[in-house]
Amino acid sequence: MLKVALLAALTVFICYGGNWLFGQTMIERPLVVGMVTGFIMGDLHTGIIMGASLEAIFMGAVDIGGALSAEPVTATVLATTFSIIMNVNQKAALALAVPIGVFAAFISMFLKNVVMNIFVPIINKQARENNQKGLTFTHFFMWFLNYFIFSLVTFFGVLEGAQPVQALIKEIPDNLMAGLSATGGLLPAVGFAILMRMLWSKELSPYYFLGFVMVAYLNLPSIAVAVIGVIIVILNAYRDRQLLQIENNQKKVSVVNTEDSLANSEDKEEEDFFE
Amino acid sequence: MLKVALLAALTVFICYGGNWLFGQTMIERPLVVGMVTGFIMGDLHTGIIMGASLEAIFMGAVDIGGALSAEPVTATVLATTFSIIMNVNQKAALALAVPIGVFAAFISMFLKNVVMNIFVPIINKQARENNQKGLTFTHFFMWFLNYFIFSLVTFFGVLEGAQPVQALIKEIPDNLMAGLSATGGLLPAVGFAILMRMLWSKELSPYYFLGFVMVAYLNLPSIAVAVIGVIIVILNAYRDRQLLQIENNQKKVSVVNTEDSLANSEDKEEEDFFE
Amino acid sequence: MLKVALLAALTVFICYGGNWLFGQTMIERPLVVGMVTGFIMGDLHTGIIMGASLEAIFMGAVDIGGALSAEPVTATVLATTFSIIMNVNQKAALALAVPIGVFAAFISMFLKNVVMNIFVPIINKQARENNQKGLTFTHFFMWFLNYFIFSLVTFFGVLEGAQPVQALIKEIPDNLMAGLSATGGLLPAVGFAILMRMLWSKELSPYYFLGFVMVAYLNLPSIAVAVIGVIIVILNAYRDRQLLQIENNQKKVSVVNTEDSLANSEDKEEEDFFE
Amino acid sequence: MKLTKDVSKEDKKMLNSIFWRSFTVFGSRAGASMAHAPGFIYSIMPAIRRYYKNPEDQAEALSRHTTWYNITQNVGTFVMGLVASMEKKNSEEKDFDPDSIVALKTSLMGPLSGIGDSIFWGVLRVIAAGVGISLAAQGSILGPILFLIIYNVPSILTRYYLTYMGFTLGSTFIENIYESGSMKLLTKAASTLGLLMIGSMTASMVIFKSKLSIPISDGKPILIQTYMDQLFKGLIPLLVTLGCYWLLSKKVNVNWVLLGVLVLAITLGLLGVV
Amino acid sequence: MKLTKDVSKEDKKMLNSIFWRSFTVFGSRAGASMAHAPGFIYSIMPAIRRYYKNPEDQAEALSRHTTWYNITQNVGTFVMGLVASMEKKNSEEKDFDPDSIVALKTSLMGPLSGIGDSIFWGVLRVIAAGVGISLAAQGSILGPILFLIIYNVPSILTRYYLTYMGFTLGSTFIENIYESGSMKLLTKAASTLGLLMIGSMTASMVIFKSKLSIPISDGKPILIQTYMDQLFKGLIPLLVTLGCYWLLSKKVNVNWVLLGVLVLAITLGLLGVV
Amino acid sequence: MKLTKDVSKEDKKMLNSIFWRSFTVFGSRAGASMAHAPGFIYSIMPAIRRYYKNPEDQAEALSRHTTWYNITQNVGTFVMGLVASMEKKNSEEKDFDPDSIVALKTSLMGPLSGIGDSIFWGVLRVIAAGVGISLAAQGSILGPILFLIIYNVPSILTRYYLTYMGFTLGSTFIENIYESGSMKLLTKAASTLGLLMIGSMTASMVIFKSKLSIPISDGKPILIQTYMDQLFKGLIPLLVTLGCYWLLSKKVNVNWVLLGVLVLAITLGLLGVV
Ligand SMILES: OC[C@H]1O[C@H](O)[C@@H](O)[C@@H](O)[C@@H]1O
Ligand SMILES: OC[C@H]1O[C@H](O)[C@@H](O)[C@@H](O)[C@@H]1O
Ligand SMILES: OC[C@H]1O[C@H](O)[C@@H](O)[C@@H](O)[C@@H]1O
Repeated sequence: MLKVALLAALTVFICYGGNWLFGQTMIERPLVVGMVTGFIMGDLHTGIIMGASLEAIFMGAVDIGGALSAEPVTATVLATTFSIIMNVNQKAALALAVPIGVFAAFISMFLKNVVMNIFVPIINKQARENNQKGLTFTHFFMWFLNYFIFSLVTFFGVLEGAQPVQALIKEIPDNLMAGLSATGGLLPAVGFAILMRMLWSKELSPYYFLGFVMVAYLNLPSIAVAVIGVIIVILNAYRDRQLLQIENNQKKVSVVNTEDSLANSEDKEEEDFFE
Repeated sequence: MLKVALLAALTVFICYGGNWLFGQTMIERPLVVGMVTGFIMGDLHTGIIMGASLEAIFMGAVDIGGALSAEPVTATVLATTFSIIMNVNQKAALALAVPIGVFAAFISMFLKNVVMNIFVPIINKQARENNQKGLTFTHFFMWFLNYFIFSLVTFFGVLEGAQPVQALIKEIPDNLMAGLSATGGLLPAVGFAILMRMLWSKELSPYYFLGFVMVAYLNLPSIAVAVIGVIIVILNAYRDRQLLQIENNQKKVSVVNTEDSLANSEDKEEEDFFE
Repeated sequence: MLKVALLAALTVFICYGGNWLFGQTMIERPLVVGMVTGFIMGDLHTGIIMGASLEAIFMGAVDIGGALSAEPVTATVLATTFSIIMNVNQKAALALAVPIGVFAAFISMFLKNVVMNIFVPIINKQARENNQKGLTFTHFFMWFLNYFIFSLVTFFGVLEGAQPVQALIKEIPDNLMAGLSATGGLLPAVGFAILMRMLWSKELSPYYFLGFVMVAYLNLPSIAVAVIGVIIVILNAYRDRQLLQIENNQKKVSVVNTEDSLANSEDKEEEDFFE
Repeated sequence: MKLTKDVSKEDKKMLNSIFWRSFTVFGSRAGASMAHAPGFIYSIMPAIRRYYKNPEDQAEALSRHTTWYNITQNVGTFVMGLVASMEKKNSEEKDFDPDSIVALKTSLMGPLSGIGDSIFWGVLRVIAAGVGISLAAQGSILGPILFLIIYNVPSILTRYYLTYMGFTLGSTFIENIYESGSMKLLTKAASTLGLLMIGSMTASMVIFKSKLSIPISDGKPILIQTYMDQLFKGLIPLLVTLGCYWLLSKKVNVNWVLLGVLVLAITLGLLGVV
Repeated sequence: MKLTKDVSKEDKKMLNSIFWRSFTVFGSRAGASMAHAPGFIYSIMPAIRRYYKNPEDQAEALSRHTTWYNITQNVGTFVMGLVASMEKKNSEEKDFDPDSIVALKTSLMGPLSGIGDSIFWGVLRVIAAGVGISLAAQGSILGPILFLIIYNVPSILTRYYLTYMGFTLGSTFIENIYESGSMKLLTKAASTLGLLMIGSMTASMVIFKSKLSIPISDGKPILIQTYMDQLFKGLIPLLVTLGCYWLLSKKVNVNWVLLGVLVLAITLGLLGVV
Repeated sequence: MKLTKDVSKEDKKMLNSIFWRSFTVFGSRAGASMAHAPGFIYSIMPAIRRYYKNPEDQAEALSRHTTWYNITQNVGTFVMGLVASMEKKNSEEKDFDPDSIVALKTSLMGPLSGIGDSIFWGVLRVIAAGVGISLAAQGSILGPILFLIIYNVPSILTRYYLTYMGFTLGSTFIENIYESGSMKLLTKAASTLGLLMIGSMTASMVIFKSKLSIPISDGKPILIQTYMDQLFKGLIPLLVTLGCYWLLSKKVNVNWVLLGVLVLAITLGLLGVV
C-alpha cells in the first residue's frame, strides 16, 4: 500500500506541479490525469474511461484569478486509484471525487495564498540586493515546496484512506454528499465573479446577460458564442470608431467656439438621469 | 337547476366583477375560475383540471385596450358547470367553451362600450357640481350594474341551456364550430393591433418583426424575448444618448455658424428619399 | 434507341435552352425537368418522383456569375431516361446524376465562355455598323448554336450510353464515385466566392459569418435569415443616416474652421491602426 | 423605499390612498368616450381634496379629468402620482397652465399601455400561467395559487412604487427630459421593447391552422398548412394582425375590425378552410 | 402602378418592349470578355432607336454597350431602365458625357448581382423548391407547378417594376444620392444583406462530410466528422469558400479555381476521405 | 513572422528567453500580496540584464516588479514584451518615468485576464474537452492526446506571438492609442467579448438542480426545478454568480465569498434542497 500511496502522490506531483511549472498545459485536467494514473497503476483503459467521466464532472472546475472550485488532480488520482487498486465500485469512486476535489481545492488555495506568504519578505530582500540567482532559486523552491506538501495529501489519503474510504462512502449521509456535490456546481460562480470584477461596467453589462441567454435559451456551444461575440465586437468597433472621429472633430471645433463650457454643464444633468 | 344557475351566475359575478373591481388580479382567468366553479359546484378536482385545459385554450384571450377576443369567465363557468352538474362529456364542454367565450366577449364589450355611455352626462354633471360622493357612487354603481347584467347571461345560460346545450352540440355543424374556434385564435390580433397603434413608428417597426421571428423561428419563450429586448433597448439607449449629446453640441455650434439654414434644407431632401 | 436519344436531347434543348431564352424561369431545375422527361418518356409519375430527389441533390447547384457546380438538366434527363427506359435501378441512376452534372457543367461553361468567344468580333462589327437586324440575329443564333451543340452531349450520351452506363456503374471505383459526389457538394463554394468578390468589404465581412452561424448553429431556414437580414439592414440604415447627417453638418462647419486640415491627418493615423 | 423618503407625511397618506383606490380604476367603464374616467377621478380624489380647499377649484379639477382615461392599471399609478404633483403645483402657482395636466396624462397613455400590457399580459401572465397550468393539469390546487402569486406580487409592487415615483419625479422632471431630448430616448426605448413583445405575442397567441389539404391519388392527403409554414411560419396570424393594425391606422372603428375578424373566421370555418 | 404614372405613352411602349426583350438577355453568352452584352444590346435597342434618329449616333450607342454585362436578370432591368433614361439625356444635352452611362452600368453590376442572386437563388428558389420537393416526392404534379409559380410570380413582378423604376428615378437621382453620401448607405445595405445571405448559403449549400473514422478496438469506429463538427460546424465548407474567395481576390481565374476544387474533391474521394 | 522582422538579433534572443521562462510564471504563487511576482521577475530577467548594466539599476528594476502580478499566462507575455520595451526606453531616456511601467502593467491585468480566461478556459478548453471526452469515453487514448493538442497548439502560438507583439508595439503605441481615445475602444471590445463569454460560462458551468418536489396525491411528484426553469432557465446559477460579483465589488474578501458559497451549498444539501 505504501508503494501505491507513493505512486499516487507522485502522479499528483507530476500532473499538478507539472501543469503549473510548464505553462499550464492542462495536464492537470482529469482527461490527462486519469490516463496517467491508469498507466501508473497498471490499468490504462480504466484510467482513460474514468478520466472521461471526471472531465465531464469537473467541466466547471476552472481556476480563475486563483480561485478554484474543485482541484481536479487529487480528485482524479484518488478516485482512479481507489477504483483500480482497491476495487472500489466505479460509480462510488466518481461520487467521491467531487467532495475530494472541493476539499483539495481549499488546501491548495490555503497553501498558495496564505502559507506561501512567508516568502514575500525574502523575495523583496533578494530583489533589493539584485540577487538574481536567489530570486530564481526562490521561485523554483516555492514551486517545489508547494506541490510537495500538497502531494502529501494524496499520500496520506491513499495510505490511511484505503479502508476508511469504503466505510466513509457508506456512512456519509446522502444529504451531505449531495451538498458537497452541489458545491462543485456552484463554486465556479466565484471564479466568474472575479473575472466580472475586472470587466464589468454598467454600459457593457447587457452583454453578460446576452451571453447567458445565448446558452440558456439557444443552447449555443461556446465556440458559437465566441464567433457571434467577435462579430458583435467588430461591428461595434467600427461604429465606435466613426463616433470617436466625429467627437474628436467636435472637440477641435469647440476650441474655437467658447460657449461650449456652458454646454457641458447641461450634458451633465442629463447624464445623471441615465445613471 | 335554479340553484345551480344562481350559483353559476354568482361565480361569474365574483370572478369577473371581482377581477375588475380589485386591481385586475387575474382571478378572471380560467385557472382560477375553474377552481372556484369546481369548489362551488362540489367537485374541486374536476374544476382545477378543466381550468388548466381552458387556460391553455384561452391563452390568447387577452383584454387589451378594452378589446377582448373571448371572455374567459362565462366560458369557464358554463363549461365546468355543464361538465360537473350535467355530466356533459368533458371534451365536448371544452369545445363549447370557445364559442361561448366569443359570444360573451361581444356582450361584455357591448355593455361596457355602448350601454354604459348613458352614464356619461351624469358623471359630467357630478364633476361640474363637485359632487364627490355622487361620483364615487356612480363609479361603484356602474360596476355593479354592468357585472350584474352580465351575470344574467350565465344565469339564463344554465337555466335554459341545460338541455338545449346537449342538443346544440350535436346540431351545430362542424364547420361552424370550427369557424367559432378559429375566431378565438384570430381575435387576439385586434388587441395587439390596438397596442401597435400606440407604439408603431416606421423607424421601430423592425422590432415588431424581430419579436415575431424570435418566437416563430427560435421558439423562444416570452421571458427570453423580454430579456433580449431589455438588452437591446439598453444598448441602443447608450448609443442614442451618445448621439444626442453630439447633436446637442452641434446645435450649439450651428448657432454660431449661420450657413446652416442652407444645410438643413439639403438634409430634408435626403430624408424624403428614405421615407 | 435513336428515338429515345432524340427525345432526350430535345428535352435538354427545351428545358435548358428554354430556361435561358425565356427569363431564367427555373424550368431548368430537376423538379421541372424530371416532370418533362417523365412526360416525354411516358412515365410521368416516375419523372416527378425522380425530379424531387434530384432537386434535393442539386439544391446547391446554383449558377452564379456564370459559374455552376453541376448542370442539372443533362443530369436529370439522363438519370430519368435511364431509369424509365433502360430500367436502371433508381438509386443507381440518382448516384450517377452528380458526376454527369459536374461533367456537363464543365462542357457548358467551356461552350459559353470559350467557344462562344468567336462571336465577339462579329458583334463588335455589327454594332459599329449599326446593323441592328444582324445583332438580333447573332444574339438568337448564338443561343441556338450553344444549346444545340450542348444537347448533342445528351444525344450521344443516350445513344452510346445505354449499355456502357450499366457497366460503368459497376466499374467506377467507389472512391472515385465518392469524389465525384463531393465535387457537387464543394463546387457551390465557387459561385458564392464570386458573389463575395462583388460585395466583400472588411467592414461588412462580419455579416457573412453571422449568416453562416445563423444557419449552422441556429438552423434557421433561408426565409428567416432573410427577414432577420432585412431587419438588421433597416435598423442600421436609420443609424447610418443619422450619422451621415451629423457628418455632413460637421463638414459644413469645418469649412469655417480652418484648423481642420490638421485634424484630418491625425485621424488618418488612428485609422491605420484599425485597418 | 428610497422613493418614499422625501415625501411629507400628509402626502404619503394621500399617495397611499390613491394607491388603494387605484385598484378599482377599471371597475366601471363609461363607454367609448370616457372609458375609465370615473375610476380615475375616484382614484385621484384625495389629491384634489388635499390641494384645493375651494369647492370651485375642486369642481374644475374634477371636470378636467372627465376625459378618456385608459392605461394598463398597475402602470397607470405613475400617471396618477404625476397628476397629483401637477395638481399641487397648479394650486400653488398662479401662472401654471392646468391644460398641461390633461395633455401630459393623455400623451403618456400610449407608451405606458404599450409597455405595460406587453410586460403584464405578454410576459408575466404567460409565465405564471405556464407554471399554473402544468400544476393544475395534475389536479393540484397549487396551480391556481402559484399562478396568482407569481402574477400579483410583481404587479402590486409595481403599482405601489410607480405611485410614488410619479409623484416624486414630478412634472418638472418630465418637462426637463422633454426639452433635453431624453424623452424621445425614453419613448423610443419603451416603444422598442413594446413592439418586440407584441411581435412575439403575435407569433405565440394569434393562432391559425388551415385544415385544407390536397388529396393524393395513392397516399395520405397533403396539408396546405405544412406548405404555408414552409413559406413563412405564422404568415396568416402576421398578416391578420398587420391588417387589423392597418385598418385601425386608417381610423376604422375597432368594433368593425373585431366584427370583420369574426366574420372572416366563421366564413373560413363554413368554407371548410379551418 | 404609381411608378408608371408619369411616363409618357411612347416611353411606356419602349419600356414594355425592353421588359419583354430582357427575358432573352442571358440567351447568348459571348465568352469571358463580353458575357451577356449581345442580350443587353438586344434589350436596350428600343431605347436607342427611340432617342437617336441619326444612324451614326445609334451605332455609337450600340458600340458603347458591347462591353461586359452580367447582372441577375430580373434585377438587371433596373439598369436597363436607367440606361434608357441616360441615353435619352445624352440625346438631348450636348455636354452630357456618354462614358458615364457605361461607368454607372458597370458600377451597379456588383451590388445588384450580389443582392439579386442572394434573394432569387438563395431565398426564393430555396423556398419554392422546398414546397415543390415535398409535394413532388409524393408523386404530385403540383410539386413542379407550385415551384414555378412561387418562384416566377415575384421574379417577373420584380423584373417589370424595376424596368420602370430605373427609368423614372433616372440618372440625376443616382448622381444626387452619390453626392449626398446616401449611395454609400444603399450600397452598404445591399452588401450587408447580400453577405448575410451568402454566409447562410455557404452553410446550407456547400456540403462536406468526411467518412474517415478511427477504429476502436472494441466498439464501433469513431467518425472524424463528429469531432470536426464539435470544433466548428461546417468548418470545411467555410474554409473552402473563403479559400475560393481569397484566390479570386488574388485575381486567379475562376476556371482555375473551379478546377482546383474539382481536383481537390476527387483527390479526397480517391484517398477515401469523403 | 511579420512581427519578428524588425527586431534586432540580440532582442530576439532576449524575447525568446522571456518566452521560454514565461512557461514557469505561475510555478510559484506568493500569497495574496505578490501573487505571481516571482515568476514575472524570473521571466523578465533577461530584459533587465540586457538593458541595465549597472547593478543598482538592475536592483531597482527587480524591486519594481515585486508587486502583484496575475494575467492569463499565455496572454501575459504581451505584457512581458511591453515591459521589456519600456525598460529599454527607461534605460535610454533620462526623463522617462519608471512608475509608468508598473502602472501600465497593472492596468492591463483586468482586461487581458478577462478576455484571456474567457477564450482559453471558456472556449478552447471546452471544445478540446468535448472532443477528448467523447473519444476517451470509448476508451481511446486519442481522447487525452487530442485534448492536449487542440488546447496547446493555439495556446503556445499565442504565447509566442504576443511576446513579440508586446515588444514591437511598445509603449509609445500604447500611449498614443490612449490619447487618441482608441484605447477605450480596445478595452471596450475586449470587455464586451469577455463579458459575453463569462455570461455564457455562467449558464453552462455553474450548475444548480434542486431535487425538491411537491407530492401529488395520485400521480408522480412535481419537481420544483421544472417550474424554476419555466420562470427563467438557470436562474439560481445566475443569481449566485451575480451575488458573488456583488460581494466582491463591495470589497468582500474572495475567501469569504468562497466559504459562503460552500456553506450555502452544503446547507442546501443538508436541508435536502439539492
Ligand atoms: O485569472 C488569471 C489567472 O489567474 C490565476 O493565475 C489562475 O487562476 C489562472 O488560471 C488564471 O488564468
Ligand atoms: O390597454 C390598456 C388597458 O386597456 C383596458 O383597460 C383593458 O383592456 C386592460 O386590460 C388594458 O391593460
Ligand atoms: O451573378 C449574376 C448572374 O450571372 C450569370 O449570368 C448567371 O450565373 C446568373 O444565374 C446570375 O444571376
